[in-house]
Amino acid sequence: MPIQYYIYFCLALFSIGIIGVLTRRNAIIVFMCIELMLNAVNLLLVAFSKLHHGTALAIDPATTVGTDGQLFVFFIMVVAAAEVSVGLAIIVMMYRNTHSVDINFLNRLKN
Amino acid sequence: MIALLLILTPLATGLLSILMTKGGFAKNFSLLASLVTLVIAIAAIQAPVAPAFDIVWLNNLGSRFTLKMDGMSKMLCLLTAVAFPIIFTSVYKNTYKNAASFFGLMLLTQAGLMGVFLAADALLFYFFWEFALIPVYFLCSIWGGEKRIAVTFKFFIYTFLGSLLMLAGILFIYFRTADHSFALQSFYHVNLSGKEQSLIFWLFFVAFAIKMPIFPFHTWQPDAYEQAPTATTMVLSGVMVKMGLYAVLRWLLPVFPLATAQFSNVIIILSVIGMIYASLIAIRQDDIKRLIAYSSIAHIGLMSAAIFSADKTALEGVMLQMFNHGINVIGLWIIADIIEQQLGTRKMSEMGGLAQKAPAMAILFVVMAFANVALPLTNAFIGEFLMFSGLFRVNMIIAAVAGVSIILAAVYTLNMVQKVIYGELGETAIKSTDIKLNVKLALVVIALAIIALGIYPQPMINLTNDSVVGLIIKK
Amino acid sequence: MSKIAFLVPLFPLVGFLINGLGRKYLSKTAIGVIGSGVIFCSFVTSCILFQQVCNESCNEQTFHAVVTLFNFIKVDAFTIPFAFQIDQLSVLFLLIITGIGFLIHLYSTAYMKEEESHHFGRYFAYLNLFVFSMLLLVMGANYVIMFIGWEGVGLCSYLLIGYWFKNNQYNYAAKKAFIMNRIGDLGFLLAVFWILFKLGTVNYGDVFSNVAKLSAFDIAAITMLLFVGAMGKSAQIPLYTWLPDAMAGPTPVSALIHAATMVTAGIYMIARSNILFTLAPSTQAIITIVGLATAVFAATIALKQNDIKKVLAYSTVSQLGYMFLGLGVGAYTGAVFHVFTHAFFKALLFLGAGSVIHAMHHEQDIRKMGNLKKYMPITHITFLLGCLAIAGIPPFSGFFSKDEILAAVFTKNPIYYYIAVGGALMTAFYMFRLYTLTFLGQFRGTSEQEHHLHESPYSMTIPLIVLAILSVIAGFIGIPEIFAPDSHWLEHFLAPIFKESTKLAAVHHVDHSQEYLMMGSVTGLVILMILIALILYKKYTIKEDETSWGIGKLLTNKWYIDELYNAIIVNPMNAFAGFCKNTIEKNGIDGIVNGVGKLVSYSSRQLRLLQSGQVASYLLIMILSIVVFFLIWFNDLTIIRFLNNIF
Amino acid sequence: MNTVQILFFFLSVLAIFSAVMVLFSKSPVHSVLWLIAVFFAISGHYILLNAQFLAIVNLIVYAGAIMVLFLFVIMLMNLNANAEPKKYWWMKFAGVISGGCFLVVLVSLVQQATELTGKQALVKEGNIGLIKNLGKVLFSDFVLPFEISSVLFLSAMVGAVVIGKKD
Amino acid sequence: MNAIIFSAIMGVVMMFSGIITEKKSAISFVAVVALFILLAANIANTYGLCSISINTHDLLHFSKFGLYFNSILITAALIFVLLSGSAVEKVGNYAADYYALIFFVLCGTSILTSFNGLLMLFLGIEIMTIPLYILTGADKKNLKSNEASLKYFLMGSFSTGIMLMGIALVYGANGSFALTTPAAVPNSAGVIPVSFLLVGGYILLFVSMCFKVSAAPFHFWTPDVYDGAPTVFTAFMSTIVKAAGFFAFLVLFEANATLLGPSWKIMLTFVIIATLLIGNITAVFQQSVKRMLAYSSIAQAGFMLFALYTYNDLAKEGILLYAVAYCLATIGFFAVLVKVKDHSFDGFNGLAKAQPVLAFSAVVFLMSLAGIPLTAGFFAKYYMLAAVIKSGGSFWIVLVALVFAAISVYYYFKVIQAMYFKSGDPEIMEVSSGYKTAIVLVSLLVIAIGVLPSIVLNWFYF
Repeated sequence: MPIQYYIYFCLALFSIGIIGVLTRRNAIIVFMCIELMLNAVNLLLVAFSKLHHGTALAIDPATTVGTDGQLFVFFIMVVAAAEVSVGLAIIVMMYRNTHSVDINFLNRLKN
Repeated sequence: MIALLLILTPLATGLLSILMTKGGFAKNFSLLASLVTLVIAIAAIQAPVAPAFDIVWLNNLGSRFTLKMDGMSKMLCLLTAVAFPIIFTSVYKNTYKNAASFFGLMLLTQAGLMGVFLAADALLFYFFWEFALIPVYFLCSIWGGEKRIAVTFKFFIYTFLGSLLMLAGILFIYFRTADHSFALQSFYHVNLSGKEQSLIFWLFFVAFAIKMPIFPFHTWQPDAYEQAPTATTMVLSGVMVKMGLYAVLRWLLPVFPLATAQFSNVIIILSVIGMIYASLIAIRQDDIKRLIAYSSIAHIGLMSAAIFSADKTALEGVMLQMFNHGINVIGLWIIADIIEQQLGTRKMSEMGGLAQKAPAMAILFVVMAFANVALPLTNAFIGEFLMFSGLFRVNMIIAAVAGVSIILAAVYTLNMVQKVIYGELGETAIKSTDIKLNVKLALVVIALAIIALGIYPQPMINLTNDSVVGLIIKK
Repeated sequence: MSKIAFLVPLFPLVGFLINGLGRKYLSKTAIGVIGSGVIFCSFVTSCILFQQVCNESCNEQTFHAVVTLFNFIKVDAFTIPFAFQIDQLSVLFLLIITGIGFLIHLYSTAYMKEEESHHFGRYFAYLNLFVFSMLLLVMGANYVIMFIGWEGVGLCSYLLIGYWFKNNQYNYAAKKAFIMNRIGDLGFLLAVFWILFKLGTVNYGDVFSNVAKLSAFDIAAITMLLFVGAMGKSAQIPLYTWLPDAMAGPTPVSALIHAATMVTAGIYMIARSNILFTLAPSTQAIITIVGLATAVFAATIALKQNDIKKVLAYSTVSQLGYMFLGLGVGAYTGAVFHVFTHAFFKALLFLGAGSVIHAMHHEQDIRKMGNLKKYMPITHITFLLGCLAIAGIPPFSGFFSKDEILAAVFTKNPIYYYIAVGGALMTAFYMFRLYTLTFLGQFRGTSEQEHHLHESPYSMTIPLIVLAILSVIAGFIGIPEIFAPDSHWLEHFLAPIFKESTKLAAVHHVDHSQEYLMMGSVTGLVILMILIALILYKKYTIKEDETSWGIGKLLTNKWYIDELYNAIIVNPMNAFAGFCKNTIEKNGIDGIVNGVGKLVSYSSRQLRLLQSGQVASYLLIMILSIVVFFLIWFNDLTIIRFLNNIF
Repeated sequence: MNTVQILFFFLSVLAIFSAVMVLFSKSPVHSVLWLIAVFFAISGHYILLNAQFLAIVNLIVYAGAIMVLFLFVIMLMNLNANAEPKKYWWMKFAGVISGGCFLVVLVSLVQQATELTGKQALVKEGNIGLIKNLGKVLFSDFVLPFEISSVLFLSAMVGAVVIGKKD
Repeated sequence: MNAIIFSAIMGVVMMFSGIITEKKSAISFVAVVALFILLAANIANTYGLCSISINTHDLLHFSKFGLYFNSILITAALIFVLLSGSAVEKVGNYAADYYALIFFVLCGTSILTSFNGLLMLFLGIEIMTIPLYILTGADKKNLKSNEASLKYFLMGSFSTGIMLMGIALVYGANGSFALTTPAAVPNSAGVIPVSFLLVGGYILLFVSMCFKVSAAPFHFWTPDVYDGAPTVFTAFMSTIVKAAGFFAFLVLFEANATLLGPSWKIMLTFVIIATLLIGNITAVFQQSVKRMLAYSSIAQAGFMLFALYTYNDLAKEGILLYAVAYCLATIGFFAVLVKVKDHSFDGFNGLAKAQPVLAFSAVVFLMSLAGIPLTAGFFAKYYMLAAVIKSGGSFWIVLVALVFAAISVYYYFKVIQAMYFKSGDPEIMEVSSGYKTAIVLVSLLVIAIGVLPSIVLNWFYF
């Protein structure tokens, strides 16, 4: 597959994630959109990993080039999991105090 | 070593004084300390070899702790050393809340001023330049008048901005010096193109112009002088403005010969406009402190014009006048302070007839006033004579226009004299009494100095001769 | 020789210090004795100096002696020594100053008797200081020392005019005097700078011997500036208005400062610099015109004044005008001669006036006097002699000196001469108007005043008598050639001073018959004017609501010159200063400074709105910034070119 | 167009459609479900790229664990009926525009990237994505980050306790 | 390596200390001891005395500069705990956990001072930030704290997303996560091609790093988060964390700034000016000292960015000095702020009379922040500006920076005005003598560095 396809696709997903972050007001959905962005990155990393693997494979059949890309994705997932646990805890805490997860109401701190 | 002592003595005693708890003791202590400094200063001036001090400091930055004392430094150190005992004496009977801190900060200011006048290293100079400002900021803001905080703040930020610009200029030159050094001599030998000079020149000049202050950078000054505690005002107008003039002479003219030549006319014209302008405003002032402030602006304008005329005679006059104006204006402030204390007002329209109640003060006031208008046989005459004479050589028309300020000076000074001490006894003056012994002492010393230096100024002229020669040769 | 010269100013200085510092502790008598004594000492010393000068100048034509005390200012470019020059001119002035000064001091001891002790001391201190300054002025061997004295006398004049400092009117007069003098002083100072600039020295000897180095323009400019100085000090048009106002001071002060000595400083200075002025014909022309105009103009004002001192003041201005007229036409000796004689008779007149005022309890309006000869015979006689002298009746001193000037003017320009004679006639008229109103006719004051009228004490009358004698005989030192050849002692005496000028431009003498005719006719006319005055005012009675009209009103109000000055100089300046203070300073310059501060705080208030608290808007700006960064990267070269174009 | 391409486009369209539906769903629960659909599509991509380990992990961790967590939280909060008012339409508009700009800029960047022309991502082939190969590298070269990420979990754990515990 | 391992271990130790003892001061004491050990370990590592070495497979690179910088950060943390330990205890019931999180953050900063590759950069930043989300929300009852935490979390995750996209693009171009880019081969026309992916990646990395160091226009989280977070933790976040972020920023772009060509300077200039402008100008009108400090930290970041602008020796020394000066002054001032109950400017009125020692120290810290000579802050700014001038860069940017420095005096001195020139009765928490001694010592240290900056810099070369 031409690598551009993957890039375009991932950028599209990423941008949808961004748009979601910018437009949605529910903190959980915003958070989900961020997860969407991360997933776009993950796919892109895997695609690049395969790109470089393919290039290296033509020279050395036993190459492990590209593994680091996939492992990076693994670490991203690790971090994402940790983030989710913390993030949801924060959202729940917020909800407990204000009974709302609308980020537009987060305006005690401004100016 | 003796040069270092000049800074260390006020610094150490100042810090000590701040830590003291008893205000009365701190007051005596500070007076004594300032007298010790005076003795040291005189010893330094009399020293057969020009005092200097040099020690490693900030080695990797190319800066050293270098103090040097040539004629100009001696003159200004002497002024600084003389001014403080006089000021302390004159305010001896005043009560300050937290007197220990007050006198301590005053001494710290003195240390900073001494440093400015002695430093022969640009970075060190910058440090002392700022160091002198900080205690003054506190002095004005804590012990000043009603609007002290805002006014002092304006003053502080204004001057601080100026000095930051100077810092940029210093850094720029530093990287252009052959040996990457902040030393005065390296700065003197730096080679800058005309274009660079004309940029950096202004960075320095704005800093100094704000400090002096010359038109149109002067607006902080009347407010600050009005609001500051009088003892600090004396330091500000008597000694601190000399920092600007001194800095121009030491750090501007020799480093930027091309730019100086290029812009001297602009600055002279600015200064002369400032002289006339300030004099005119002084004529319309009803507040005695503001009047003195504007009169000071006018005088400084003349000095700045004379400096930029770059004429030898004028420079000699400037150096002399820096000292003279220093003590004269201190004298005027002492009197203004007394008047305000006695009458409870600064409005001249509410005064009058003080001569009947306080003849001694009236006489000393008249002496100061006539020194302010540069009457012959007062010290100011010598300086102004030399300055005008030099200015005249450079440009007759400008000198003539500047000369108008002589007339205006007479107008506003005599206005002040008349409204304050002459006339029928005003309501405010009824309860006033003559000056106390300490004030009298301070004023008499000043008056004697005014007359003595007006009759025989030669020792002072000789003192600064080497600096003038140095400046001219460098040109 | 002249080793004792420094004593001359030293005595008054010592007197000033003693009286000034000890005014609270010394008795009035002590103050009076010290005050007058030091001047007397100076007078004696001056006499010795005079003697020496006489002796030595007979031996040596080029006599002049400079005594250097110390270097006043010594800088690289020039040296100004503190030096005295004792020569014919200065020694003559020394005699006038110390002599008349002494008499006036003596007179003052009585005149000021009523003052409180410390004010009395202050008065004498000022007076001594004045004499000191005046002595510096005439003794100085260079322009700077002269300038010191020049300003010093201005200062003393200021202090003495405002001596009764409770009265603000007096203070205004004092201030006015000082400031007007300062205007002139600026001219003087600029001239000094010019000389210094061109010649590098201000010593008379060096300057005068190096005039060749100066271009014609330089000389013209220097002399014009010097003349501006003289205008201020010697009360010439347009700077004369301070002198009449200066009459606010005690009368002896007016006599000493504003009649006999200080105001003649300008004449002294020009006479001293005669060579410069001789070389500047354009300046001379201006001096002539200014002098003539002042002489006549002041005389016209004097015609309608009612204050005894004001009349004398305008008469002084007028006489000073004659002196300048003399200087203008090159009759330096004549001008100095007139200074000499004028000093006596004007001092006499003022002191006489003082005596009258003293007797009248500070009433100065001549309309309220009359018939004083009955009560004050000595004053009356001496005053009459003074009037005759100033009117120019031979053989009183004024006749000789004035005649000398007039004769010189005639050789220059007959029209000037006729105008000047007109002025002289007016002089005679107003002086005798004054005399008549004061001493003759009916007493028009209050009965209480009349009751207290008395002759003044001896310490006042003795100076009057001495001065009267001098006024009568002083003219004989300068008898015109037509009466006795080679009898003009003063001319011979001063010849060394004016030697160079005489060489360049000798004053032409009119032929004898012409001169006789002129003298005769002028004397006749003067006597006629005196008679008219006597007749007109003999029967004068005070009229209520005495309003004059036309020229009379103009004259009574002194041509409205003060009002004119106020309208065209003082008020506009005040208005402009007010504009500077209230508008330019407050809203302009400080406005900008404060405006910057306000701008910062305004932008602060606006910028913080950016921090809206909304996460979405924060992120939106972030994303847009990223887009901007990419655009920057796409177009970096364009941006750099654009930036280079700007900076 | 071969199978791979068909699959690619199918999965891509599915993913993008689901992603857009995440945004447009009114109900958070629906959003979660659509997001799970995206994850599935992406896992399909992984499989297409022969990254089987990641495909599985993605499903287990993301779709399985994380999304369930999300669902729990949403249900806990009972946010079902939460409808957003249209008040902030301009904000949405600006968000879409700027997101679009971002996309356009990056796409044009990639279009200009000549170094990518003709480059292919290896599809179906290559065995680096297999668990064995990945594990080998992970526990040799990447053991340090692996260990360090334990610190991350530790802090997340502490954090969740600190935040979540009721005082 | 020592620092990473020890900080992780100490974090665990702190977690357990909370179980062992209930006494909060004991926990603080343990934290101080742990920090001393950590510092000793790091210093030992610096001079190779006893360092644990693990084969990091080139994922970490321990440079002397980095280790030294880490020592500074740990020292700053030590001073932070010494001064504000008691305040940490007061935030909530979980003092031990807070300390544990602080140690985990220090673990993250230790990674950031030694990372050698984008993977470790990413992990380091995450390890550093995730505990911070929690610390920000530590004051659970306080809605501001909640809000700050949530905002921080959302925006932080978002910026992580941006950063990861940048990393992915860089990976796509380079084929590895190394910091250095393999030299590009000139194409047939002899022109070295610009890798568009690489540039895009680095721009996104730049953006996300700007976010971390709160450079405008990516600073928006800073004021809100710093304001909302418990004051002690704000002190921690705005100093140690930020300095570590700067270090990472510096290392990341040291080799790669040239990739962006001339646009690098343009972007950086844009960011610097915007940061200085927003930081300084917005701070002017703040009513709360704490929020003012948040903006001031943005302004200070603007100055620190000059190190990136120039990349010469002076800049390196400068960022070191800046970190020291900024951390000391900010931690010191926050330690004072914590003691004052009312965080508005008026809350400081009359502090000089009530607590002269506190007020004096505060003045020193504020002056240092404002860059008044003879305080450490002056030399920090000095080095930055000197670096710019030395590099021959645009002189006008120096002037702009100085104008903003002058403006900064305005808001810093407003606090001094309140303390010294206005009268009032400030509400102050009890101040122990040990605390006073400590804070005076810190302020004297600030002055000492201001007089002789070489005491910091010479260690670097020692």
